[in-house]
Amino acid sequence: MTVGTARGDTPDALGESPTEFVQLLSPDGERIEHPGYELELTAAELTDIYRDLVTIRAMDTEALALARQGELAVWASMHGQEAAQIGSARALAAGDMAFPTYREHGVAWSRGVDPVSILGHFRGAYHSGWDPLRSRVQAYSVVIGSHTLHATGYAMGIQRDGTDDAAIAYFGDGATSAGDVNEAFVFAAAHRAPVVFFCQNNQWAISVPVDRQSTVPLHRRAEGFGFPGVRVDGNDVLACLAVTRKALADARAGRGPTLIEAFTYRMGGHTTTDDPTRYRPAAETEEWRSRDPIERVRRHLTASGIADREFVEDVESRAEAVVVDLRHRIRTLPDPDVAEIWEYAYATGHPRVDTERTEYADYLESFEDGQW
Amino acid sequence: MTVGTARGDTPDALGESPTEFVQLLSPDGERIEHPGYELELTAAELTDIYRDLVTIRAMDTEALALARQGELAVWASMHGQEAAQIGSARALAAGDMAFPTYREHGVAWSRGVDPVSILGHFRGAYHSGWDPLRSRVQAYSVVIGSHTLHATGYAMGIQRDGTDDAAIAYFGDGATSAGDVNEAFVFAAAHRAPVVFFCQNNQWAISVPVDRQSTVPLHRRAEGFGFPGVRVDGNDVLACLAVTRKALADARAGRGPTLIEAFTYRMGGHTTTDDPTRYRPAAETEEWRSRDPIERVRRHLTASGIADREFVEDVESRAEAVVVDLRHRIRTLPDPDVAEIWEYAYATGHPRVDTERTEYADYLESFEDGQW
Amino acid sequence: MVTTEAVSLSRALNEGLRRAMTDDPSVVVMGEDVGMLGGVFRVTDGLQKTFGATRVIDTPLAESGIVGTAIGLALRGYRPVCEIQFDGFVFPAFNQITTQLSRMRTRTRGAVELPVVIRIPFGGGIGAAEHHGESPEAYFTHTAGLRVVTCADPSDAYTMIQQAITCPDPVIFFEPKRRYWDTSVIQRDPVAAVPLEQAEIVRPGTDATLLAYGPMVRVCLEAADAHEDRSLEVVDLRSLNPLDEATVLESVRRTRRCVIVHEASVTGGYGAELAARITETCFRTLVAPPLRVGGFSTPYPPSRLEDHYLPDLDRVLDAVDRTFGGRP
Amino acid sequence: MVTTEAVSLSRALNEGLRRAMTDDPSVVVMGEDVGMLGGVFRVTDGLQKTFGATRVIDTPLAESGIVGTAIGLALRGYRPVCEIQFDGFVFPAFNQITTQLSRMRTRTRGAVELPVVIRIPFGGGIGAAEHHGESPEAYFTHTAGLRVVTCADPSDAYTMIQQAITCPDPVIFFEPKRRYWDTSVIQRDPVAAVPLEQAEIVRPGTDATLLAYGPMVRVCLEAADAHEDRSLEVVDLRSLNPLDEATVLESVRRTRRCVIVHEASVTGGYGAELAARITETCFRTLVAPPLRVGGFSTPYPPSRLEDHYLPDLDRVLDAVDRTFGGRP
Ligand SMILES: Cc1ncc(C[n+]2csc(CCOP(=O)(O)OP(=O)(O)O)c2C)c(N)n1
Ligand SMILES: Cc1ncc(C[n+]2csc(CCOP(=O)(O)OP(=O)(O)O)c2C)c(N)n1
Ligand SMILES: [Mg+2]
Ligand SMILES: [Mg+2]
Repeated sequence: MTVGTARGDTPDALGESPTEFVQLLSPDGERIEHPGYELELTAAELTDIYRDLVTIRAMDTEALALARQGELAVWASMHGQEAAQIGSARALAAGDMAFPTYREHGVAWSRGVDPVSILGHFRGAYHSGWDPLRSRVQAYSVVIGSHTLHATGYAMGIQRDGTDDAAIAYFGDGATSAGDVNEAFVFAAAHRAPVVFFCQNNQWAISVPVDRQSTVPLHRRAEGFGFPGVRVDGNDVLACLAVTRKALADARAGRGPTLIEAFTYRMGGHTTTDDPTRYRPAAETEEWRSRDPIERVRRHLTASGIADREFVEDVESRAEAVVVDLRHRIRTLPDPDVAEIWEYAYATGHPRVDTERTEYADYLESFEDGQW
Repeated sequence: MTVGTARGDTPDALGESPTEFVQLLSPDGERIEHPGYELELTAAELTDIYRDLVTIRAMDTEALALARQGELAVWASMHGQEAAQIGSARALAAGDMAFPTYREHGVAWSRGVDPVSILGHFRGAYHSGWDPLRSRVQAYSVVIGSHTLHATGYAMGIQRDGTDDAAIAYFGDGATSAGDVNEAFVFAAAHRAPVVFFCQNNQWAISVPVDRQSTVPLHRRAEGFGFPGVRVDGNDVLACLAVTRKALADARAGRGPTLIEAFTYRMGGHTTTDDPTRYRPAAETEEWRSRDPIERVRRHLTASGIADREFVEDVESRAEAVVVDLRHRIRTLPDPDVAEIWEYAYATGHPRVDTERTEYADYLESFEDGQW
Repeated sequence: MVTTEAVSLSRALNEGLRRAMTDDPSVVVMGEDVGMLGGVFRVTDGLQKTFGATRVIDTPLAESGIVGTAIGLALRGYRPVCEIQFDGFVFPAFNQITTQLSRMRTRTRGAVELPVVIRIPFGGGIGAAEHHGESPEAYFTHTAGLRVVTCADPSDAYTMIQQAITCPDPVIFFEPKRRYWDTSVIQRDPVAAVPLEQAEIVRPGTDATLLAYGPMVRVCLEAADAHEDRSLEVVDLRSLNPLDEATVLESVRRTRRCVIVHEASVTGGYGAELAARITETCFRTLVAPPLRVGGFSTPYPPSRLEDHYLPDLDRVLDAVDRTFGGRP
Repeated sequence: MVTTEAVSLSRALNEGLRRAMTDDPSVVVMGEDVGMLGGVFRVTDGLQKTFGATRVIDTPLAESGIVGTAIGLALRGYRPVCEIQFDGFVFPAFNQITTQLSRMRTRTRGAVELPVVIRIPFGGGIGAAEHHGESPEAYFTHTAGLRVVTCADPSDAYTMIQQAITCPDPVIFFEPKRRYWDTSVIQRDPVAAVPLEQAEIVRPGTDATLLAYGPMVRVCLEAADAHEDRSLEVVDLRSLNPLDEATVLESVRRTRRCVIVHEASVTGGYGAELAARITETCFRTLVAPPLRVGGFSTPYPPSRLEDHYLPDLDRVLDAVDRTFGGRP
């Protein structure tokens, strides 16, 4: 084990200056200590994490295929960001609330959301397929940045309740430019709200590289708002877990928010409708492939004798089973009933909405009567 | 002369921790050196500055009276902020463009705007009474923060023109919480745009003290966006001049934006419709009165022999003359023609607007005909 | 504190808020200057003193932040009442209102409700600066998922703010700025309260219907009083979305003529929806087209011109006469 | 590059932008992903390569910032063309558009003009996610000081974008998303161009007028073709503000019936203004009320339901038949 601060990349590798971050597991699977981020995990915890990583990678791969087959309208792949999502989500307590973007499938999965609900969103069957309050992960947020304020307000609610829950808001590097995210920083700091801002810097906002959003590392944004920022190796699931755990502990202890910048990479296109070859060199993606977040856990498990080949194969075949079931269920997912158009707009009666629903039902019926 | 970093206030004075800032002239009128902010002014320059300070104070006092008399609908007093405005505006070159809020009367005056135009805005005669492009100070901006983006875009235009002009955006402590201001920081940093962000921290946003907006000094906000922030004694006209001059020089040299926090105080109410006794202690205001921005210049001029009693009296009587003229002109300012309602909405013809104008003229005429 | 003497509309709102906060500890009030200052119109006067700074929150100066964090508080079970200081400053929050607040229920298939109230002082006529005299209601009535209401007098102010707070849907609550200091004795009996979504015939008449809401209700009442030859019915819509179609259409069918009055620009204003809907349903009954009286198709003017821009008694009467076939 | 073969609407916009940028060096294009990627709909494809990164600016991810800095650029003499990536993401810029862009000319008594174009792909029907299929035009047509236009075919796309750029007023330029890949041979002769503010009768008829714009023009043309008994006239409004009242009213006076079609929610939609204005001016000529066909009074549904929400040929024909006194 080595001790110290790791460097995320070298100047020649990515054409930018070296990046310091918290790393607990090197790309080779070597365990590193980082002062302030001690982490002790049991073998069972480690294998569970590995299982999650492999399963969501398999699901993501399947979803890409389903999108290609037209079963999904679009898919936003999280390939490359598995460690950031599983690591941070594992740090959450049962009562905590997560506020995701459209790419946080690993977080949703971690919170126990049925993957069909995740894919159903991308199929266009519904905007959100789960109960956000019960699963303790909110609906996917599409308007960049908006939900960071919801997380902050939710955390203000926690303060008023006097419980030691916390909120976590997920967002991307691009989102840091949005007014709402910065306002969330202002409100969270002013209230010392128990919220963690978890930014997955995957280097790209669609085709725009992170240096168009900021000329300084993103985690440094926090300090000027009056709370700490920390950069973590986003491809290191252990570091993501440890750093998020500390930030959550600080939040619960009344020490206010933390901004975590998980330095990672979007291995695929922005979504299945994107063509990343138009704007980024293949070499960059290849470079990042060598830092694969799953591979290093496998190496670590194998090297430390926790896992053998049999275990690895078992994990893979179970993931495959999840995927087969998922494929079947998404293909047979029924379209929503047309009445849903009017069903949820208002909690209370609304004469115009009710009239429209009735009139449209009559209109549809007129076809079935063969009048048209 | 003493050298070093001055302290703006003591813990017991304002109940907050000591504040470091750039100061070149102590409240007693003593000249101080601050490394990096050398300033040499001729006697004529100094007396000019003094003249401006006294004149706008007199104008402000008159405007308060006119508002009380009902000649103005409302007035936003700048009492206490004279040094911040005159000092920073003096640093501007003729070609630079200023983007003010509703309180920057000193900036407008410095740019040669006829004070009747300033008061006319508060009379409700027009939204803006001067040509922003000719006077090189934009229309007063009322929606907090919005104009900081205009200044940034304008600075991006300067870059494209390849000239060495600069832009300066004025805003308050409250405005730092607005999404737009933070987005302006993002854009300015990303483009290294030649814009100076001049924040007058007058300690209050109406009734809300600055610590509701930020728990750390406002100038520190800049660093996380990738550009420098500096705090200046906002009641010290020389320091405001020197610090703004340096920021503008950096901007012209392609070194990008600077955030200046001018630490000052709003001596009056937010506007004439505000009642500050509802939310702030009189003692605080009194404490700040001892740091009056004009008094210290007078002391300095007198002590250094540049000005004598005769000069001081001359300045005052000239200011009074300006005020008497202003009072007369604002009282006799004609109401705008009703046609202005339609005049400026579109540059090009607009059938509905044209119809409305004609119809309303006919309608008005029907009264004059005695038909109604 | 319950009074029997006449109270101002501002005071009635204050009492309504106080009542709601007393009844339900999950109600929180938030906005710029709502604490010590009590709001620039004193609507929240004294609430912070009574309920403390955790329930009456002086927010940072950021409207998107106010509405966005209110949504978060509602997700946690609170019932936030946000104050937007003036009509013209609601636009920084427009994204949160339009893409988040209005849709969370639909987005989550009914799993999440957001009982958030957004109070907005609106309308002109008080000689104020740019952005302080406007009427943005049409932006909200076109936004599905929101309820939009406005009160016209102290009694309605008192009850409607409480109804808005208990409503499970988000409510945009417009307060007629220039009527804040109008006073009347208020009806405090909750049993007698008119439902939030119901319009009220505030002056019965037979010859033409005047449809108005908020600040224009009083103008229409004065116009009805002033008209020498015609009996004018005045309907205070109170709820703009949903619209109480039953009351409105019944009145127009009876009088067969109507004039719609609001301060906002006529072009694309709420009156367009009223006129279109009335025409669709009452075409054969109407003897004249619904006419609209409102602001012009230009930005709100400087205050020295606002009396021309805003509908007044004469412009309303002029329109009424036009529905009877031209000026007398 | 000028082609004589059919080009897509997306391509036509691209060529129009290219032409405008060539003609006037003060034109700059800015937005998210407009550079290397060429925009998510490829409208700005290749422009950065030709004109460089100072004229085709990949902005940070912040719509208020995009429009706000565009205003600043315009103050400095530039003519910015901003791209908002999708309809649903214009709301963070709503404050800049509504309180700044639309009013600077009025605020400064004509001293400052802001020739800014804001391009917004709009409308549904492409199976996209939430916020990617909406029609926010009514929020802008109610905002005085803005011009609001939309093209329906490649020829108009090519000329109208150029006209919008040379227009001294700010222009909100809506692009019919689901028509981006429709192709036709485009008319490039500037002399033959229809003025920006003019509507066009795209299919003459005698029995009823269909009023549409953007994506619904094609639907109305198809409906007109499909109707067996009636001769339907189709008017493509092209400019929503100002509205070409002359053309619209002339058509309706002639046919005496009209149906208004758009994708946005009918409640408070642009159709309300059309219906109200037509009724005000043509009341005695109309033999049936103007009917509106559009989205429902609910948030835009998930894409598997959008075909129900969006007007189609059958719903248009149904409304036409209703103006003739009910279904056949
Ligand atoms: C307010 C807003 N503007 C634009 C978009 C379109 N858009 C969707 S994702 C995206 C890029 C987001 O980048 P980032 O925040 O880095 O997240 P990532 O997709 O990389 O996870 C953009 C511009 C949006 N969804 N919301
Ligand atoms: C977007 C917006 N929200 C609210 C207001 C109302 N308002 C006017 S001034 C003000 C306080 C501004 O404080 P600060 O930025 O510190 O400037 P100061 O008035 O102290 O100069 C507020 C809330 C506004 N003008 N714009
Ligand atoms: Mg990203
Ligand atoms: Mg202030």
